[in-house]
Amino acid sequence: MAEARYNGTELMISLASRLMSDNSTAFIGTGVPMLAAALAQKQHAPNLMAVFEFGGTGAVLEKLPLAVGDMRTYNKGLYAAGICDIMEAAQRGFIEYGFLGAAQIDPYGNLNTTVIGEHDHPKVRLPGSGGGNDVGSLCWRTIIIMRHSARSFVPKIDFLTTPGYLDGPGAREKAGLPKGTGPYRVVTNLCTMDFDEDTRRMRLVALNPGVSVEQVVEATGFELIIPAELAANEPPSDTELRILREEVDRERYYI
Amino acid sequence: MAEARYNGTELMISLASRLMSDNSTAFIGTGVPMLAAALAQKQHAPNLMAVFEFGGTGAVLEKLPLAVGDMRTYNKGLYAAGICDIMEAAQRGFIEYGFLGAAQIDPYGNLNTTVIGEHDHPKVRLPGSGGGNDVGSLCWRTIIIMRHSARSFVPKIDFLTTPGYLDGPGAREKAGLPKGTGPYRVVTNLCTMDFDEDTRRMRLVALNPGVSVEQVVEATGFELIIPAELAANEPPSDTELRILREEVDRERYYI
Amino acid sequence: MENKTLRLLEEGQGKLIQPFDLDDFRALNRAKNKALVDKRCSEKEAISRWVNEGDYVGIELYGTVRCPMSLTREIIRQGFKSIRSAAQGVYEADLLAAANCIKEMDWTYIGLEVYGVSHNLRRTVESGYVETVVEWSNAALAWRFKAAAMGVPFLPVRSMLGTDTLKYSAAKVIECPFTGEPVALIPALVLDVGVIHVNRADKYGNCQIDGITGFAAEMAFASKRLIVSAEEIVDTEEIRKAPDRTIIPYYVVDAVVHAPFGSHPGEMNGEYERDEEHIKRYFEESKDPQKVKAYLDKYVYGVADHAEYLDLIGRERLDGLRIKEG
Amino acid sequence: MENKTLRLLEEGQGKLIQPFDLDDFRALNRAKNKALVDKRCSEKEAISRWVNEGDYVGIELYGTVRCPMSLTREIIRQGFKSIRSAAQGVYEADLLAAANCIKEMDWTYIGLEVYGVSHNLRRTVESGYVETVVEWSNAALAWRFKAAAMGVPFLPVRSMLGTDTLKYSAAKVIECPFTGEPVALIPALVLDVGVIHVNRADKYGNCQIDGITGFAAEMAFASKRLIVSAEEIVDTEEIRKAPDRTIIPYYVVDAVVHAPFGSHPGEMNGEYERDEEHIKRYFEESKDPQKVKAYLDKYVYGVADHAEYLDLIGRERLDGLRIKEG
Repeated sequence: MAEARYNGTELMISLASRLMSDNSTAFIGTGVPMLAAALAQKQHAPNLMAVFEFGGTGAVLEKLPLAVGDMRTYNKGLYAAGICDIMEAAQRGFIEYGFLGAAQIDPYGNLNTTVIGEHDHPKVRLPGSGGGNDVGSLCWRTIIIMRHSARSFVPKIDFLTTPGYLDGPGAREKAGLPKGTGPYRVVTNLCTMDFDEDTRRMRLVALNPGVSVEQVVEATGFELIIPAELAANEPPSDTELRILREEVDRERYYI
Repeated sequence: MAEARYNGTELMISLASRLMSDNSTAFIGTGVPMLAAALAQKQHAPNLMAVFEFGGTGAVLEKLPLAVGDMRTYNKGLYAAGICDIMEAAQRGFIEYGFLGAAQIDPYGNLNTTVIGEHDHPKVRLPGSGGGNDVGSLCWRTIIIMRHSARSFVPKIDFLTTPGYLDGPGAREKAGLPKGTGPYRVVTNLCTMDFDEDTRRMRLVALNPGVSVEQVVEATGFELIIPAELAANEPPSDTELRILREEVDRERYYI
Repeated sequence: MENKTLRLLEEGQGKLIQPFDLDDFRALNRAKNKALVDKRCSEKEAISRWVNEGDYVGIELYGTVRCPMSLTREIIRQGFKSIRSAAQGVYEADLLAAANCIKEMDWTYIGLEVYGVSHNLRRTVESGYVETVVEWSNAALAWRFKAAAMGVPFLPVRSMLGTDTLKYSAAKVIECPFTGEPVALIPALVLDVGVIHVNRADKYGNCQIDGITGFAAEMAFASKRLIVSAEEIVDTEEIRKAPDRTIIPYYVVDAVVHAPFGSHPGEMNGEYERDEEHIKRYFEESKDPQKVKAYLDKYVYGVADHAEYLDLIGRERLDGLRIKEG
Repeated sequence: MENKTLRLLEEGQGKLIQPFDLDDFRALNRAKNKALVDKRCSEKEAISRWVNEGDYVGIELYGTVRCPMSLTREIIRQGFKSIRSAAQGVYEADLLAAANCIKEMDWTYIGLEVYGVSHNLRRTVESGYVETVVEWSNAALAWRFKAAAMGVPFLPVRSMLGTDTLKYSAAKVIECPFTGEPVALIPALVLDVGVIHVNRADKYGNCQIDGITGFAAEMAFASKRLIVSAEEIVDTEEIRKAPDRTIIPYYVVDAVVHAPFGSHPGEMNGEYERDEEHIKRYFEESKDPQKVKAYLDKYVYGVADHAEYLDLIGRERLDGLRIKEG
C-alpha cells in the first residue's frame, strides 16, 4: 500500500484536515484531530475556529496541545470559558465538525469506547465516552478516524457508547437527538467512507493510494456498500508532510 | 403614635435591621431593605453578607445603592457574578433573610405586587413580581415591610404574586417550595408580627412605641391573632438615627 | 419500555408569547458566519438591518445600569409599534411603553425602583394597548434565557410554585422523576433579537464586561440575532491577551455599535454615574402624557442619532458624570 | 387539575451512586458560617477534617491541568479504601486507582490522552475491585454538577439519547411537556467533598482562576464540603479590587490549602508546564503493578507532606518548569 514517503497516521491526518472547510467550527479532542485541525489552519482553513472541550475557543494552534485542557487550547484565544459553556454551544448548534475514534464501529457508525465484553464483567475496560457521546450527539457532522480492521469494523458492537445513525434512517430524531446531525465521514488508513442516505449504512467513497476494494472489504467485518464509481484520495502533499513534521508535531507525539 | 423624634420609615428601618443576625446573609432589594442592611452592618452585624439580585456579593455598603444593579452593590465586593448565580445560591439555601413589600398581604403572608382587580383587565397595574417571588420562595426567612392599613392587610388578595404560607401549614412543601422556608416577620409602622406555627396565620408580636392593640386591629382587614403577652418595640436610638441620616441615606432618598 | 408516566400537576394559562423550536435555533446558529469579520455599524444600520416589526426583542440591563439606551432610542425612532418583549427593565421599558412600541410582554418587574411605579407602563397596560401580559419572576425570566442558552427546552426551578404568578405564566409543574416532589418547569425563551451594552468589544464582537454581568451571557446565547453596543472598541489583541475576560464571544454577535455614553441617562460600570437629575426630571414628567410626548420629541425623535443626542445632553455635562479614579 | 400525565420513555439501569436530597443540601449550606474567617490549613488537616471513608469525592481538573495533586496524594497517604468518585480525570484518577482508594465510580473518561489507556484503572475495574461503574458522557457529568449548583433535581439534555451510555447511567428520558419530543434528564450530583486547585485565593477562600475554568464553579457549588488548594495566597484587598475575577466565593469554601506546584506533575494555567518526563515515566511504569507500588512508596507514602514531595522532585527541576514571561 502506501509507500514509505508517509505513514498511515500522516495520511489519515491529511485526509481528515481536507474535510474541514474554512470559516467553520471544529470540536477538537486529543490526538489525530488536533493535528488535522492544526494542519487545516495552516493550509486551506485559516479561519477554522478550533473549540476545545474544556473551554478554549479560537486559539491559534502554534504548538500542539497534548490535552484538551492544555494551556495551548486557549493560547491567544478569543474566549476561555468552561466545559459547560462549550458543550452548550454545541447543543445550540454552533459546532460543525466533531472528531471521533473508537475500538469498535458498526455499519451505522455507532461507536464503542466503553467495554469489550459485558459491561458489568468486562473483558477489556476502555476509556469510556468522555466527550465522545456529546460530540456524536450534538455536532452537525462527525468525522470518525480509525485504523481499518475486521476486528474493529463489526456487525454489532459490544456497547453503544456514541450514537451514529443508531438502527437506521430517522432513528436519531426518534431518540430525541438534534435534527440533521450524524456521522459524516469515516477516515481510515485504507479509505474514506460515508453513509447512504436511504439506509444510513456505511458506504465506500474513496480509496487511499494503492489500496484495492478487496483489501477494504476484507478489513471490514460487515457488508459495506460499494458504489459503481469510486474516487481516489490524494496522498499527503510534500507541503502537508512538511507542516505536519516540522510545525504541527515536532516532538512526534502522534506521527 | 411615634413622636416627631423619628418618622415611620426610620422606625421600620431600625426594626428591620435589628432582625438580622451577624455572620448571616441577606438578599437585598431596593429601598428600605438596603437601608436596614446598611444600618445593621454599621451596628450589630458587621459580617452581614449583603447579596444583591443582579450579582453583587459582599459589598461594603458605604454609599446607598439606588438600584439592585448599581455599582455600589459590588463596590469592593468579594464576588461580582450575574443574576442567575445569585438566584441559584438562594435556591441552594445560601440566603437567610429576604425582604419583601407589597400592595396587599393576606393572613398567611401571601403578597400581591402584580395587579389590583382582574389580571387581564387590571384596575391598577403594579410593578410585578420582580425578584419578589424568588425571594419569597427561596430565602429561609422573609421579612415583610409595609405600612399598616386595612386597605393593604386584606382577607383575600387580588393576585398571589409571592408565596407566604399559601393556605396554611404544610402548603408550601406540598407545592414543592423548599422545606423550612416562609415569612418570618411583618414589620409595619404600627407593630411587628409573626406567623403562628399551628395555623400559619399572622400574629401580633410587639407594638411600636405609643401604639395600642386597637389601632393595630383597626388597621388590619382580617382577624389577627393577639397573644396574651406582647413585647414592646424599642424606638430607634439616637445612634441609629444619626447613622441613618448622616451615613446611610445622606441624600434622603427614602427617609 | 412499559408505559410509565409522570404526573403533570399544573399548567400555567399564560400565553407562550415566543414559541421556540430548538432545531430551528440550531440551524440558525449553524448558519452564522464563524469567520472574523468586521461587524461595526451605526445604531441606525443595526436596528434597521436586524430588527423587524413584531419581533421578540430582549434588552439586557439591570435597573439603570449598562442599558443599551442609544439602541433603545433608535428602536423608538424607527417607529416600531408591535414589538414583543421581556420586561425586566426600568427606564428603557418605560420609554418603549411611552412610545407605544410594545404589544405583548413577558413581565417580571417594571417600576422605577427608588422613584416608584412606571406611569407609562401603567397607562399602556391599563389602557389595553399592550394586548398580552404574561407573568414571571425575575429569576424565572433569567432562567428562561439560560435554558435557551443551554440549548434545552426548559429548566426546572423551585420558585413560582403555588402562586398566581405561575398560574398566569406559561410554566408547568411536574412530579420530579427523581424525587417525586413537584417542580416547576419554565420554557426556553429564544429571542429574535438581543440588545446588550458592554464596556468594550473588538470589531468582531468579542465583548468584555466589568463588574456584575446581570444576564448578558444568557441573553447573548439565547438570541437568534444579537446587537451589541460598546463604550469602547478595542483591538483584538486586547481580547487575546485575556480570553478569560470575554463574556460574549464574537461568533454569536451580528452587529457591533460603538456607543460612548450609550447607557445615558443610565450608568456604566466603572465608567460613569447615572444622570440623576435627568432621570428624576423624566420620572416626574412621566406622570403627564403631554410631557412624555415632549420628552420623546426632544430626546428621541428630535435627534438624528446618538451623536446628536450626546450633543443635546452636552459633552460637559457628560464629562461631569465620569467616575474619577479611585 | 385533571389527571394529565407525561410519558416516561426510558430509565437508565445504572445505580444512582450518590442519592441527593436538595432540602438537606440547603440546610447544610444554610449552616455554613458566612463570616470572614481564616480557613488556611495543611493538606493533612484539610483531608483528615473534611473527608470521611466512603465519601463521594469529586476532584476537579482537566487532563493534567490544574490538578489538586497535593490533596490527591494526601487522600492516598491517609489510606482511604472506599471512596466513591466521579472519574473525569486522568493522572489523579489513575493514581487513586493504583492505590485502591475507589469502590464506586460515575465514569466518563479515564485514559491518559496522548499516552493511551490507564493500566491501573483497567486493573482495578477488570479485577472487580471497583464494585460499581456507572456510565456518563463528559458533558452529562459536568451538567450533573451544574444541576446541583443550580439547586435543582435534574437538567434536561440532548446528548446520551439512544445509547448504552444512557442505558448504563442513572438518567431518564421523558416526553418534553413543551415540545413533545424525547429529552434526557440527568440527576443532580451533590458531592460530599469537592477538591479544587486554583491559581490564587485569599485566606477566606475567595478564589481566582486564570484561563479556562473547566467545571470549577459548578463543582464548588455542588459540594457539601469544599477544599481548595491554591498556588498563591493573596490579600483580600486583591480580591476586592476585582470581584468579577472571583470564580469561587469564600462562603462555599471550608478549607484553603497553600500548595505551590500543587498540580505537579500536571501543569498550571500560566504558571508552569507539566513535567512531561515524570508523567511519561509514570505511565510507562504503570504497566507493571510492582513498579506502580514502587512509585507510590517513593512519591506518596515515602514523603510526609507536599513540602517533602517538592524537595524530592527537586526545587531546581520545578523552577525549570516555570513558564517564562511572554
